Amino acid sequence: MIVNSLLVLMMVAVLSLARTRNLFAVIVLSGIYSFLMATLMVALDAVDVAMTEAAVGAGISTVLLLGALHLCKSEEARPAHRPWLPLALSGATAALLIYGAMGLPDFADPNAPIHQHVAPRYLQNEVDVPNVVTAVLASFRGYDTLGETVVVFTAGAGIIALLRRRKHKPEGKGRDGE
Amino acid sequence: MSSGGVLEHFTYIVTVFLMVAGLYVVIARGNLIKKLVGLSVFQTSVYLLYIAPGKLIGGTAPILSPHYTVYSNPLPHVLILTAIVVGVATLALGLALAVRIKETYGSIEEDEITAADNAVQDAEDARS
Amino acid sequence: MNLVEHLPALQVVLPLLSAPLAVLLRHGGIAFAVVTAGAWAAFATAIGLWLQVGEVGVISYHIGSWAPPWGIEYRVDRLASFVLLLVAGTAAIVLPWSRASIEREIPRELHYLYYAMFGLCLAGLLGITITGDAFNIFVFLEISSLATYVLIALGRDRRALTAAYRYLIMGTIGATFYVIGVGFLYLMTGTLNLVDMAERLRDVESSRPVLVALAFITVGVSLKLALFPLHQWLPNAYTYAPSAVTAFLAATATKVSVYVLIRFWFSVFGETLIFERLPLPEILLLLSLAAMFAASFIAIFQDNLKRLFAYSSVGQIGYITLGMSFDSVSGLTAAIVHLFNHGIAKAAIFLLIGGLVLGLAKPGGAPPAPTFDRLAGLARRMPLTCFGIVIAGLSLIGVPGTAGFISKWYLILAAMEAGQFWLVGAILLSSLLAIAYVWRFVEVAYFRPAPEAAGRQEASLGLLLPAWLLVIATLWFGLDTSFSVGSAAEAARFLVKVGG
Amino acid sequence: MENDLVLRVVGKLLIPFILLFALYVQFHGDFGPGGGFQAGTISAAGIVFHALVFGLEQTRRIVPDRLVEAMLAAGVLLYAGVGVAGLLLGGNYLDYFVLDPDPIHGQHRGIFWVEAGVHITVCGVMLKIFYMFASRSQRKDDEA
Repeated sequence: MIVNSLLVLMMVAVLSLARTRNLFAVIVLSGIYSFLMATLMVALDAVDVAMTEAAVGAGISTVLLLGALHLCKSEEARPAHRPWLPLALSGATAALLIYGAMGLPDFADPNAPIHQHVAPRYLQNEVDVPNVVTAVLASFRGYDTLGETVVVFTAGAGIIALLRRRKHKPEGKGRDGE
Repeated sequence: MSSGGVLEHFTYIVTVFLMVAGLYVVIARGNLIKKLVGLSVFQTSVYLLYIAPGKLIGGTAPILSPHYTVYSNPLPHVLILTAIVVGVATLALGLALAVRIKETYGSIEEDEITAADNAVQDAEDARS
Repeated sequence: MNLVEHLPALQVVLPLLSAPLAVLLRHGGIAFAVVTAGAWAAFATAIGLWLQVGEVGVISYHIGSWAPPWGIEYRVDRLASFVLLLVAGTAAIVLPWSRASIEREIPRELHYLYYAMFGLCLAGLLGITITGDAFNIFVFLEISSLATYVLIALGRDRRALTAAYRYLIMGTIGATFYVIGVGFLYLMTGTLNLVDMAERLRDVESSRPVLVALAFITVGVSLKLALFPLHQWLPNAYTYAPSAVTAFLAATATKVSVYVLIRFWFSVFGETLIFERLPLPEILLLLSLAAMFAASFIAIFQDNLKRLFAYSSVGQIGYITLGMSFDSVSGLTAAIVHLFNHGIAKAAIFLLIGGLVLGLAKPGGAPPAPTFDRLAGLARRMPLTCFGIVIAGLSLIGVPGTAGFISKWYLILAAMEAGQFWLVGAILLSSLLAIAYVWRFVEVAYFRPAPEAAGRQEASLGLLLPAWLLVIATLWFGLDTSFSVGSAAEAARFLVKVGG
Repeated sequence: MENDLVLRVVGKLLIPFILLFALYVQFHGDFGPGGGFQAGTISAAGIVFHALVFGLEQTRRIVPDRLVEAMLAAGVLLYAGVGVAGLLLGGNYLDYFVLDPDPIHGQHRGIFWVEAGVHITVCGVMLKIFYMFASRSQRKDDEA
């Protein structure tokens, strides 16, 4: 029941986010959306994910977006034309997804493949770390986490490359080097 | 394998709705920051696709303890933790690009940027 | 520690380590040395792996000593080792070349970051190729993608920023589609290991979630490989990125995505699903033809040489996917061999264009865009550069004696084998378009008078040598095909089980 | 905000607790929710809080840009280095079993160090992004 009401709230948040043109409101709504998602994750037993989503989705992302908005000072312009093509593409994507989702194992079915295969071994506590998520994250699939750390590093170094003050001004009005 | 009823699949249907709403904002909107918000909603919604099926009725969070026997599946949690981090890294980089675009073009509206680029292109063509 | 045993791990870890070292040391020259050393080490490792696969067959490496499917597996077969060789080899040649060119294209204080990003992009691409885990592909895809966005945005023109932003949006949509697809597969099989997944998929092969997973993975990867009409990010990205970045990306990034698609279609989903139950080959055939004709046609009318060859890349990718659509050993051989041949020819062309724009620049000034009005009579000023572009261009056309001819030859064989003789005509006809765009360059550079009487002013040896190495490779692989076709055919035989 | 006495006092008192909480989240990750990523975010948040209360320049003196950029790289090097240690000790890459004569203990040791690596990189990146955005907006406000 909690899950369903959270889902409804999230739909409301996303709908108003899509309709609002005030970017500050959009960012706040996306923060609320992430926070609802984090709450939902708790209800779904994913406490580590909930904690990260609250810190990252509701926290860092919102701060980053607000910072960028401060630097850009912008209001969304009114769209010049009716977005028929995006609507059609999104509709097709939705239809395809629902077609596929209807064939998925039932919600919380203990006989679903994901509960029968691979995961049971993780729950046997081979590395003697009670939080299984930590054990899988850092040991069994530690290489993914190395990759994840490298992704963060790439973003950090990339932002330095993009935002560091240049000593001389490299870009003019769209010329290429006259 | 599945009873296929709409109510049993409420979670999936909402997940699909959230994903597609995010996707729609990305491809339909012209403001660079709004697009990135949409992208982040799109990515965030995918988490549900992984996490929701991992839940077991009567299960608990996968932190082992002598008091429980049924645990929800930890593997999707691990994957999504990685996905969250990748998502925020992409968002940060996208925002840095948006800031630079604002500084060089004076706008973050796609239509205005395209117009500016086309004007430059026309000038180049006229010269050649 | 037995080094040979750990080659799969070293393949990715060595270039991966070079990037943080470059950032830590913060010095352009040292960063150059470290990252280049990483790339060469990766190239040496790739050669080692290629030889090892020949001896022992498929190599499986368990990271963290956790057996698959619980841990992450590195898996090297003939196809993977072939692509690894292409990626690492291109990096090993482009990196030394880029030293001189970024001097003029990128502010000095950002050089070390450029090298770090290059190392990350390389490590990401190698990681995608070598891994046997569906989610690990996503993680390394994002490493290479994020690094690529930054590398493109380092271009001097402000349009590089918008190109990078658009690529970021489309690339992330593609990656998210891929994650959705993998999610469906995971929910149906409970595993992420590709081999395990392929086995367990047999029970649920044509269930609805699997079909949807196939659709999402195909569309997501097609976005990254710039399959027509999902190529919109590519022309601007290639045009405005720094020259070295364009050369490296053109030879590797789209090729690795093709590799991922081949891997999923042939190794995971299996041919029965792809080729017998679904109209996928027909769709791919149509899109390939559209790419071969439409993109090559657009290329003819470009005024910027870099953009011209960017559109040509979209067209050439059409030949690769055309080969995939046949479901035969010869078709797949053609696809894989063209992936390789086109990669080296395009890297050569973009490197030479990079040297050419540096030659056009005023002393100490920034290199201008290579628009045709600036290229008139250039062959007299830079004969070796222009001649190299012509030879690599001949390979794009498919003239006998060049590597491009070999790919087209196998493509035509595959078409005849499939009984589709009209396709032979289509392939030849589309080559005429390639003649047209290569001719535009020849006409301007060789037959138009130069605006001012300038003497010979060839690019420096450091710029010419790596580029000509690739030009000679396109000629070499046009004559001696034992390595290129040999590897491709072996890979194709391994992948195609039912077809011809 | 930099001149508000109450804020400065509260800040001085609170920041050590934020950093302590980060360490708790880091080391409690074996037993409850948490780990290097979340802890790295929290310690970055603590330092950002310092910058908000005492001013960016003050914070930059305590945690200079050079250090932050070194942190970006150091975390990745530490993580990847644990993998190399596994290689040198005769295991596969990222094999923690060989890090200690007792394999389970080796696992714990490996997890400890890689989580530390994640913490350092994440904290460094968050801080660096904050510095870059904040110094840009300062300059922008000056110009305006």
